[in-house]
Amino acid sequence: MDMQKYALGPLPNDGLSAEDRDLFSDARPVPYEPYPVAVVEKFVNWVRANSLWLLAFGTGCGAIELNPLMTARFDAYRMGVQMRPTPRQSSVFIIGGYASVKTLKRIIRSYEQMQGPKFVVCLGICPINGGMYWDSYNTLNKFDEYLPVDLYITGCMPRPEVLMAGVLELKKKIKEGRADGANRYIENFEWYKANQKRVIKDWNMPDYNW
Amino acid sequence: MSLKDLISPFYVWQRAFEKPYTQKRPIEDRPGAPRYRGFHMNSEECIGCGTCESICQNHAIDMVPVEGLEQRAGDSGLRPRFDYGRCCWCALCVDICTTRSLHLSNHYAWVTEDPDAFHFTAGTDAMPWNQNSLGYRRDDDYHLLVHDRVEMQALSAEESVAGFDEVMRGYTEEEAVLEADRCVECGICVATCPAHMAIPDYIRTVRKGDYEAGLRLLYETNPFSSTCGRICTHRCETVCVMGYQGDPIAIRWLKRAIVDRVPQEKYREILGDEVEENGKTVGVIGAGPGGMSAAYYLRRQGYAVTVYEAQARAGGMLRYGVPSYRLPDNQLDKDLEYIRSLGVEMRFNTQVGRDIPFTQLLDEHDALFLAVGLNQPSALRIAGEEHPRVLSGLRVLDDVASGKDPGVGKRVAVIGGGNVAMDAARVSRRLGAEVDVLYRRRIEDMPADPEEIRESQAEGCTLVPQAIPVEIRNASDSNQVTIVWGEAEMVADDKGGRPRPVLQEDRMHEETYDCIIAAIGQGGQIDFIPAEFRDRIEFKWNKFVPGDYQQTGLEKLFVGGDIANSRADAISAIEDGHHAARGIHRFLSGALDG
Amino acid sequence: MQNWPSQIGYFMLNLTIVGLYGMLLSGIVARTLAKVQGRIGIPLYQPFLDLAKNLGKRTAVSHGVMFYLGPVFRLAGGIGTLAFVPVLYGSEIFGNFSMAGDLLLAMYFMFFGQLGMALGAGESGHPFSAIGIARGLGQMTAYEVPFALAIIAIVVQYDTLSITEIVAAQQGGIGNWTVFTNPLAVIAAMIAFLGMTAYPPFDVVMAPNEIPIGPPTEYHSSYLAMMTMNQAVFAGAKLILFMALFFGGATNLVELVIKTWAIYMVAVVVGAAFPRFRVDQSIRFFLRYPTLIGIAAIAYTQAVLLP
Amino acid sequence: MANAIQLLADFGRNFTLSDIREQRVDLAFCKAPKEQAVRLIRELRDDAGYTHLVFLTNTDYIEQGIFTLTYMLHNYDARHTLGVHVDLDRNAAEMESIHNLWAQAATYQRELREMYGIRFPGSPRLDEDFCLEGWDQIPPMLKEFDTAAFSLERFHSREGRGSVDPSEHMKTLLYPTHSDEPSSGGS
Amino acid sequence: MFEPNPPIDLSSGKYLKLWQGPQHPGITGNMSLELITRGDEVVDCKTHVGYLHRGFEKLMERRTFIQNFPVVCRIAVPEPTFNEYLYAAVVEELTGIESPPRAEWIRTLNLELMRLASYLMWLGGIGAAFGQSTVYQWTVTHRDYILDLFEEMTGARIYHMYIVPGGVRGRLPEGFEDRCRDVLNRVEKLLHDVEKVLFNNVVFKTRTKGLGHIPKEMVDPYGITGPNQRAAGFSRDLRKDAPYLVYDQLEFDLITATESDTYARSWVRYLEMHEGIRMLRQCLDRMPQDGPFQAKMPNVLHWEVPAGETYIKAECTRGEYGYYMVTDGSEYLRRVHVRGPSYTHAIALMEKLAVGTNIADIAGLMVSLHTYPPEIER
Repeated sequence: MDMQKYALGPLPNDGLSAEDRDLFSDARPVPYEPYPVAVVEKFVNWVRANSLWLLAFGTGCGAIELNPLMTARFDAYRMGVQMRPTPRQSSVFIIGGYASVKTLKRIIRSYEQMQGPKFVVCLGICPINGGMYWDSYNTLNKFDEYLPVDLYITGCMPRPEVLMAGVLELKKKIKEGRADGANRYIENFEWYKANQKRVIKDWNMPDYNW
Repeated sequence: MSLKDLISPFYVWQRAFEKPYTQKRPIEDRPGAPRYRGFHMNSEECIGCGTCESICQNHAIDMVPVEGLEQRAGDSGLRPRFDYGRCCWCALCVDICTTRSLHLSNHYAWVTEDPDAFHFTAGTDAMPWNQNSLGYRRDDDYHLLVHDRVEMQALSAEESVAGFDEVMRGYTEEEAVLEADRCVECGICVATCPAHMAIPDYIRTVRKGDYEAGLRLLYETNPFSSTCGRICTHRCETVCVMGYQGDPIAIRWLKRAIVDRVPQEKYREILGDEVEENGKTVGVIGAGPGGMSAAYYLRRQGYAVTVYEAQARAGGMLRYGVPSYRLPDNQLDKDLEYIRSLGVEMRFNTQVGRDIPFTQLLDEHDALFLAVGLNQPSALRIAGEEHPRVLSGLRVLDDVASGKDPGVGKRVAVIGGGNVAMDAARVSRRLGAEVDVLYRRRIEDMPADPEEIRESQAEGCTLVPQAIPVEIRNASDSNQVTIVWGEAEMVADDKGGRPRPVLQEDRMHEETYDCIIAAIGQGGQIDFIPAEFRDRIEFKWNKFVPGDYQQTGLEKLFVGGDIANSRADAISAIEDGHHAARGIHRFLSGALDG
Repeated sequence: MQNWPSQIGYFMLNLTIVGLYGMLLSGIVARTLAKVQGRIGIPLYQPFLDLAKNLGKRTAVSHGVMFYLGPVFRLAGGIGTLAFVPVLYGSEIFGNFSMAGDLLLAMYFMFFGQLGMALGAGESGHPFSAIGIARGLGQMTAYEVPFALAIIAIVVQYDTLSITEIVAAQQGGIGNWTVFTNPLAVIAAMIAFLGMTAYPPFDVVMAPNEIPIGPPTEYHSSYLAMMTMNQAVFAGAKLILFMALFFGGATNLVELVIKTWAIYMVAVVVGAAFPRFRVDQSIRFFLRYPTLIGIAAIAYTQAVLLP
Repeated sequence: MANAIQLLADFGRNFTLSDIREQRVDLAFCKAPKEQAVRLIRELRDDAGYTHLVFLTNTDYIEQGIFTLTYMLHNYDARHTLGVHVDLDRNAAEMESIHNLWAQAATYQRELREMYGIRFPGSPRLDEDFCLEGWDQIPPMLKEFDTAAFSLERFHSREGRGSVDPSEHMKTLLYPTHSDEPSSGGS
Repeated sequence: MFEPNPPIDLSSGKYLKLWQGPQHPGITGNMSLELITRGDEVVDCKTHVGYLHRGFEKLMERRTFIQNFPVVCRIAVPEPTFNEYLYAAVVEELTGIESPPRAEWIRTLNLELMRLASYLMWLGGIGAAFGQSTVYQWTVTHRDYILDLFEEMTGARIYHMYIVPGGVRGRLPEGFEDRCRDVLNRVEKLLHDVEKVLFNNVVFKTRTKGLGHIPKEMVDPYGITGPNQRAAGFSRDLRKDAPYLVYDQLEFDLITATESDTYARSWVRYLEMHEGIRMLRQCLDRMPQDGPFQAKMPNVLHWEVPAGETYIKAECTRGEYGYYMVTDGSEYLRRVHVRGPSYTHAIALMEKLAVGTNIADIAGLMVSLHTYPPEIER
């Protein structure tokens, strides 16, 4: 990936009509700095790792295995995981397999509404390299071109056990402070935006702030 | 609203006093089911045929070269590399795997942050699940391929032994399509075929019923398609991937199926008869498969080709060594006629060294291709072999081919286990003789084609394995001959070679026959090459050892066929001729260095 | 009342204890419900982690001043309610700002929190918030009716507006508890309590399956943390209020814990068993049987208890 | 009705039906001209008991330059399904709408409009996006639309792949000189 | 028949436009409803699909017949097996291959297990949609027990890829019958529990009775099939009307109701689950223990299906599921159309039924129609 440097200045928001442009902020996202005191950062990371709120947005077939995960058989609540129906309160976005272009639009919207630190986990083969639908005209092949991904779980579908293993892995990553996908997104904002706009032909949303 | 409807829901609390459904440690306690379709494993049986790649609808499999893999026949040296950003674990690759080397384990967890990491070569990369014993395997009763060969119509043993009619009747169109349909088109066979014929491609033309395209494909590498479609030693079939779980594809019969469906009149139309003369001449010594193959490819390139043949007709060993119930004369003529029709000049009854000096040829032509074959029967090297009733196998076959009666009598012993021995035996049967075939080793050690062995047995030849001839004596009747032979025990070779027969002195037999046919092999004859040239040519065991492109130390001389290779079959000779033609073309256009 | 500084200090202590207790209680309840659902459920300390996590969120979007003030009002409502409810009867430390007429103040603050929330969430501009608010206010108005009637009944019964005095009147044995002396009022109040706690069948305000969690849809980060804190404090205050008014109050912490837990469990037991009412159905419900019971309670009080 | 073919023969008096074919006892196909099709379908629905529209779809015969619509109708009482084919000109694909016969037909027509570009004048919400959003290519179900090429071009494929053909590999490994020149035989 | 809902003037300020979805609570999968509301009342509803559109019909046109077999199950994620069966049946009919009796029994077992699993998921859905999430937790767990059976039998939990054209992919594992019976007993017990908790529940009854009434005369013009149709009083079930596999050898009752509201539809499905268990037990009792389970197949790598066209349907949990296929004699099919019942249920029917209901009821109404978006957009 040759990423463009982080550019300054207000966002163009040129997908919006003039009156809508007033409704949305054109401020650029800023990367998150860790807490100045290392111990605090460490503690907060530990807390973040143990309180993972998933956005209840099953974007593909992967959602079908989230049902067992969040119910009695596997009971991921034990691990500090719960589903939140609103992106504002969620910190983990699970991309449940393939994402169609139409869904990508909603995914970007939801992702940008999530408050950082936020993490993206891709389930299944489709976000990795297209999977089953590598030749479909409506599904993405490489999800990491559009949003930063922190973790991939392969499988079709990945079983709930793997999802749990994935949660453990994500926790580890967060605790070590390596889950910095959201920062990558901001640092390479132009690159991601260009990719998103390349596939979403009817871009009629603000560029970042909601 | 009834009271029951108000009270009944509180039943929900009953669950609170029961054991939870929750699995305590799901990651550890729930391995995949014994049949789970988890991650791929590949065993050593894999030969890299790539069938898994062709069935994968996700294009998740790449065939990649693997370092340090030992090169063996029928193994492409490639191994499947899986992209777990594509694979959907449908396991069609497992179902279709021709060697059953590919399995799925019941391992299913792979989590990483690097999207580029999901590649691995099954079986050779160290993966955590390589030792798993459970996982999906194809059920024995479930097949996606057809494992049984379509049997070809053949004369019954009684019918066939009654005359010299062709035994194998050829496939009908439907049979050919069915048999061609079995092919997985992996192409492993191409390397093994001495002529490297485009086997999967021409099989596909059979399947599609496009015989003209098939014929064109055949002639790209083999101008003796009709012949090879009948008597080829089909080395390709020994490595055919379908042979791992069933019968190999009948590649030879499919080749024949193409040729059988194209009448000779159409050859020139289909294959073309245009030749652009280039003004250079090439001499070819020997009109056997090697020589005629070279003549064909050279003529195609525009060379004026003259073939010198000692016999009265072309075909060499194909004509004089292969009986017509295996290869009818008209089929051989079909091949030869087309080659001749391109303008190849034939000089029959012209034995080099006797009728025309070798040096003259060397001077007259820009290059020479020599493929005189092996026409000197090997000696038995036992006492009494000069007995007049000891005939050579080649002689017998030659006589029969030329329409002469070899006079084998009523009771015949054939010594040897090769194709010539089998042919001699079967010819003798057709001439009305009782036949015993004596062979030093076991039946499974016989170098003859299995089907020749099978058919000869079916036709009533008695195979006597582990029988070592010791002496030949005069019989009481001068028209007969007596052979003394001893039984042999197979003794394992200390050096790891194949087992050796050891004569058992105490178990000797004595039998009297009308004649004994010795068919234990042939040797070459190269005396016609003047000594001053011979010094520049490399020989081994009285055979040529050609260099690149079949060239010898004598630059203008290219050699091929049985006299220059160890495989001694028609298809190798054909390839030698073809390859020499390449070499001569390069040599004469200055592209061949050395 | 004599010693303001120390009383404020005591109140802060109360606030902390009740807050922590409220959080713990939500953990306990979550585990209990999990048991009903056949699972193990969250660790008891999970609510604390979630709270800390939300506080540790690094970005925050504000939709305007009211949006920001919403949780503040809400928290103020919770604190306010607690401020006028004596936690332990007869304890100076746990007495809070109990005074004559504190019952009215407590009820006012309960209402105030909801209103603040309504204003803030309305500012977020999310339609689901707006719908949630409308539902929440509607339902609150409805359950306030039986609740108010029950309060009137016991105010009449005890002839005082001071919570402390009501608790005092219930001392001296289980038989003196309002629940036994004036059961109709307690039934009306407890049904209203079901509505207040927003467990099914009265959870239409949040209704994650219809209007993704309703009013707090847009709340996040520290705003959400503030609301969580308020929920804990408010739940604690509410439980203590109910305990004080109807179940004889508590004289020590153990009694407090047991009683409040038991009261909470009423809502949980009902909640696990039922689906949810639509808002019109729940309003109709509250205005029907519980209101009748409330009126009957007043009548009963007038006719039987105060002859 | 005992015999669907008989029924179609009866209808054949008023309509020009062709290609009548019985696939199974309970499934038959016929072809009607474009102008008569909707009237035929309406009569089948109202008079012959084919009250259930199973689906409406299209097959692309690019070689012949036609679209073939298939109206699949079902008769619950006779337990018989009938497919009515209608050929359209591929270059000017337009068909009378049946949204007033069945409620779900409008959706099918919307889908056909999006996926094949067939127009159904009068059908509600016909030009609204159905499955796609912001589509900027020719309708994707057309045979000439190459989805794999499009996917590769727009969505890319991950690097690090590459396959070797077994026979080619063995050739370069084992007998590289045996094939370096274009052979002379045949073509 | 199509009567558009009256036009709404959004600028009047009386109405609020509300989007539910793409993660819609009423369905498994993604679909959104564009609702126009006045207060809590829905005055207009439009269904938007396409979030899961993968272009299956296009992709299948460029895959060989065997390569399509792993693809089709993805069309309806929560209920893949029906796709597998129908695809296999269509290809078998066009090629003239007949799958052996043992395979037919195993297929029936497979389909009925799938139906049960799918219904369990739905049962949890209807509970959750009306706020009874405990039922959801229970039923999804029990569905998981069935997925365990699938895992054992087919090698995968969700995408079984087991019913292959020509038969099935393997025999039943050893001891499977016993484990299956055990699961059936557990599910049966659960169903009785759910009956007590959900169906005999005053709140549930209040919410669902009368909600989303489908008049009898609306059924055919809207193409309504399956339990939705049976709850409106029609005795139509493809397993009875056009028996496929071994359904003509199984004993089961057709469940119908007359009220045609959300409660009736739920109750019909609930009783069908019991019928399903009954059928599964018969399957287990009568399962052939030996014999081939796959017909003789050609080499699948270049499998050419003769030119032809056909349509095969089966009764899935939601109604008539069918595959229409046109072949032209090549290794690839010319056209395949997947007819899912959700196509009309979620769009034409839902848009009609939603009008006049409360926002709060939309999710429950949606669940009561039981729709899967992936089969709409494919």
